[in-house]
Amino acid sequence: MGTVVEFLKPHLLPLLWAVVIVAVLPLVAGYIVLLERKVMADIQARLGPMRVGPHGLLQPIADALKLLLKEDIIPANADKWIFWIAPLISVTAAMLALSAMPFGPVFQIADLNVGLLFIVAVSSLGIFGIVLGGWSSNSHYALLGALRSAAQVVSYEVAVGLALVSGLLLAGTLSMRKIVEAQAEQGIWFVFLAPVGFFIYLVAGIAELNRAPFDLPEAESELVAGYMTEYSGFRWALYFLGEYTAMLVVGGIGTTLFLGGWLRPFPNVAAFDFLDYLPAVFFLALTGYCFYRTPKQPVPIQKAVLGLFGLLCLSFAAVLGWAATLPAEAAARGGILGAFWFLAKVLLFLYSFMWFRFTFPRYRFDQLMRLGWHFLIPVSLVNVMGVGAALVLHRQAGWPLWQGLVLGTVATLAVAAWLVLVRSRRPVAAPPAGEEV
Amino acid sequence: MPEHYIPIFIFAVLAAAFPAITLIIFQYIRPAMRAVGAKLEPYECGIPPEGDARGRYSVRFYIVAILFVIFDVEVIFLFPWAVQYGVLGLYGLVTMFVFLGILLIGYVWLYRSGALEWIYE
Amino acid sequence: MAETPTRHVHFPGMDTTVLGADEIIINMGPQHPSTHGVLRVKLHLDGEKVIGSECIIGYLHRGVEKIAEHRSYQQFAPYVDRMDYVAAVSNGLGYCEAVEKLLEVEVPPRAKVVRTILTELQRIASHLLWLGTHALDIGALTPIFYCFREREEILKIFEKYCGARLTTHAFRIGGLQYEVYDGFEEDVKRFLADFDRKIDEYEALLTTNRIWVERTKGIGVLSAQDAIALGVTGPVLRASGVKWDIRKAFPYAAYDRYDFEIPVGSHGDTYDRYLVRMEEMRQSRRICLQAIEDIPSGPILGKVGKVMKPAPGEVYHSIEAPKGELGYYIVSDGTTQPYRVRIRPPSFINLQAFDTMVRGHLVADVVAIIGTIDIVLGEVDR
Amino acid sequence: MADEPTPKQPEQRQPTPEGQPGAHETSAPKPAEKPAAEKPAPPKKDAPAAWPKPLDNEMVRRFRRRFGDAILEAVEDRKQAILVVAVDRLREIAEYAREEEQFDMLTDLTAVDWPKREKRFDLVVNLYSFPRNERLRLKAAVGEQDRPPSLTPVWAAANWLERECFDMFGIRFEGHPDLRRILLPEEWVGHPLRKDYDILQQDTAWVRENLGIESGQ
Repeated sequence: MGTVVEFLKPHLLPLLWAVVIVAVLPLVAGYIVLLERKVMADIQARLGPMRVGPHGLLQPIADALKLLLKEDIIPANADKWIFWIAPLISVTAAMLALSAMPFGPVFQIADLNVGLLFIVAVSSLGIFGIVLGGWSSNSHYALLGALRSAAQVVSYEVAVGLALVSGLLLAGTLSMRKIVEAQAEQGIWFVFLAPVGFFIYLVAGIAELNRAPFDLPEAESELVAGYMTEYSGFRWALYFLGEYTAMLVVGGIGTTLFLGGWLRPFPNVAAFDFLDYLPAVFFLALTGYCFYRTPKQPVPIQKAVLGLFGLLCLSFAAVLGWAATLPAEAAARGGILGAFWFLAKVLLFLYSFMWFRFTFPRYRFDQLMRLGWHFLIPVSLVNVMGVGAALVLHRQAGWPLWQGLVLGTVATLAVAAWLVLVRSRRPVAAPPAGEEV
Repeated sequence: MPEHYIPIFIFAVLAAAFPAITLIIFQYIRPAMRAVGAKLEPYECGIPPEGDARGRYSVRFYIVAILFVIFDVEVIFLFPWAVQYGVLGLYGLVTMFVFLGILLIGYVWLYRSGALEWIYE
Repeated sequence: MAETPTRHVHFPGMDTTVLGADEIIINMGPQHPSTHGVLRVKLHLDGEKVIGSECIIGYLHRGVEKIAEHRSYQQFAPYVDRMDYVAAVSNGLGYCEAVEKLLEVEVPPRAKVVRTILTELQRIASHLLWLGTHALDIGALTPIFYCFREREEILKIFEKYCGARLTTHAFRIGGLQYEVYDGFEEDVKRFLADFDRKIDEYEALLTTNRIWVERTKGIGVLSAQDAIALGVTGPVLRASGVKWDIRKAFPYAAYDRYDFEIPVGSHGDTYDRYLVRMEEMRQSRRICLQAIEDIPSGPILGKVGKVMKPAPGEVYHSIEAPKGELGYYIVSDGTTQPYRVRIRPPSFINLQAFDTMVRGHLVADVVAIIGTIDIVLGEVDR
Repeated sequence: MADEPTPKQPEQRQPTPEGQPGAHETSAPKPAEKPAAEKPAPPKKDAPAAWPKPLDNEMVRRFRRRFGDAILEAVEDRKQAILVVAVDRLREIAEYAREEEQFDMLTDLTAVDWPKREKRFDLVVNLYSFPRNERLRLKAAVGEQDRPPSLTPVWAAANWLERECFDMFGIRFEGHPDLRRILLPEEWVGHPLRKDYDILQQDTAWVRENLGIESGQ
């Protein structure tokens, strides 16, 4: 026992962090679902969940309870063991990818020197869960969904990889922490240096997540529910958990590599130091709103819940305000504020995922594959070459970096435009002879 | 640095155990499965499904799989190159241009042969 | 159907006939999110490509035509509302006009104009429902809520007019059931006033959306020849380039009094059908605007007796329902009950073109094509 | 109809008391088989029993010239043109109507049951011509055992309509590619739109077996 404690001692903080992640993640995923429903309602000119708790704040908890207690059905012809284990794979892979994610300079379970590679590798294991789940169900819809999912994820993996390489060229390291530090040193987020790479990452990332407009594996209007057709109750919820965790992972990678991770906007400009107080002010405003709305709730319980939520926000505001007053070198300051900024940027990603989902129709499968193989992969290849050339011009020929990058970007965009023109051949219907009355 | 992986290993165990344990615990709490008959059949819009779902599937999926292997390995090769790019400099650029050039030729061949088309006429 | 599946995957330089996938038979429906009711489509797939299809219908068959033979002319009128239950007003108009023709009764002009307004509002409502569900099928989650927002306005007008929202039974044989309520004109005008901006809103989401265009252009092409041979009518026919609309060809109600255009497509694909219906909504608005300005005064009911005994004989009357030609063939034997009522449902006959439209497309297109035909199973199965 | 003597009449006609609109009513040997609608009300009440009127326009003459005896009657009812034709030449007439007379669309195809007639069904084919903006109705009497020609080769639209006709009336079309029931289940017994099929009648055996209930009422 003693040796075990001794062995674990250096890892105590990461372990604590791990426990927190595992415990909190389902809750977070639940609230992301609530957020999504609220965003959807806002876009669609309605209110969204309003019944369970004030403004639907308790909806995720009610949903979770319902899903946990629902009847658990395993189809008779299903491959029981695989059916049992497949959603677990999905969830575990997605969660594992969080282990190397730097939520802040101190909140990281392990800073691997191959961090990014590890995350990409682990998160792509999630597809096993989907394929196995779809296959073991022994249902046509599920199998079609699973195969679509496999082909789709596999195709966009390449584009994601290439887009990441364009960021890596600028960072020169695979360690997630050092990638952020590189952006701090250079004083600029990589999204401004490799915009095309960021864009490709965003699109391909959505495709990897199987989210609209690339949500073909579960396209409800075609395949009913795709690979999840036969799943119900808690197993289904696990797939959902996996999906929303994967959203966090994709957002996290994008934030770290392109949006400066835990850095606040303009990290090196002293004139923007007041931004450090922004988190506290934001939560203070939220607190104010909650307290303002509390007396207007119809039911005492709703009043209590909203009041408690307001108190929660207030405590967040207090912690963040306290952190902002600490001296700049203090670890706690960087950690707490960093976590805020990191999560805020991840939320930005999540919001864009939702925004796309409620705005765009769904691609068809062949169009999806064509977009991936005919457009994103060649463009990202050229983009990597462009960024590489710009860096060489900068380092060896002494060009200003921005000149080279602008050149590279323009070249990439030119190739992209050419590809769009080339592939704009559409199946054209033979115009039927018009008839008049 | 294998000791870096210890927390990750523990985390992996946690991450796998948490859903599994929840699943098992709630198996005893929630009502037992009483599904019979059609409820246990795969869903096919209310009609008994025809044939087994696990038939031979379209060859195109295998082509995509093969292409993925090829291209993803290339991407993996690019990762260490990107990390060491500051050291390699112009030499790195030229070698990678050659490498990517070969890849592009292969890509163009694939493109023209129609292997990247999902629907073949 | 698909007895001889073509199993050729043309991969260059490879004899791939042996690599063909097993033909998969998939049932879509009767319980499926996007078969718009209880349509069952049996698809024969090669991979995801449709090589054959078969529509299996009848899950909602209620024997409306048989019921008609056992009801008096007036008693049967509410039944027709239940056929195309999203366009009940149009159904009622067709039936009432057919019986009026059989009775040779003249409908007073006031009733004609009000009928026209309500029917055009119904057309807008039906098209809005179509747009919302069609967009949902193709994966656009948002338009349906905007469409329902506007449709709600129309349904409220119906509700105020006759107390019912869907199965309205708004007209009666010989004229109108009710006089319009106070404020009817204002309600309709208020709805029409900014409705074209609402259409712009839908179009902003879809018309130039690249994904929408890619999903609909060239999908489910139906040539004019095929469309005519298959008896397809309504927007589907017009999208194939045939400029034919019963409102122009055989004007009924008060349509001869108003200016409006018949939108036509040129490619006969899903995108054209979308455009045609969008334009039809604008034209319906135009008709309503003209009609609401000038509702003639006078009686709302023509000279019909309490007991209707049409002279023996038969009549076929059809109107341009939102989904196509809705025809009633009524045979009278001189009694108070029709001897035979045959309903020519547009959805039923348009659905027949489904197989022609779907072959060679992918599973994802199947739902787009079902949506674009705009079927209502209550009418297909009757 | 009842009041005009049409030149070509295969059977001896009698003015039917109830004035049924069956265009070539033949109340067979006139045993008192129950009339479809027990309504001996004399139609004299609504005096101008104006319809149907004989029709004789250019088109009808063209049809007559081409098919002679096969055009049994040409009438107009509520200003709608009706040609009563012999069923054995229906296909030819349909082809001619489409090719020569430009009736390019089959609007509807249905039947009417007159159980006390010798040939109990009227096959009713509604046609529309786009170029002429005109409708035409073809009617043909079909006996219970007759197999009228399928019009599917002429208009593809006839496919489902004939299936529905078969489903509801039991008329078997000769040469139909896929003559199965369409609205009712495949194994259903009986044809509901026949007049002798009661409105409350159902295939009880089928309902019991497939729905697991005693009755669908």
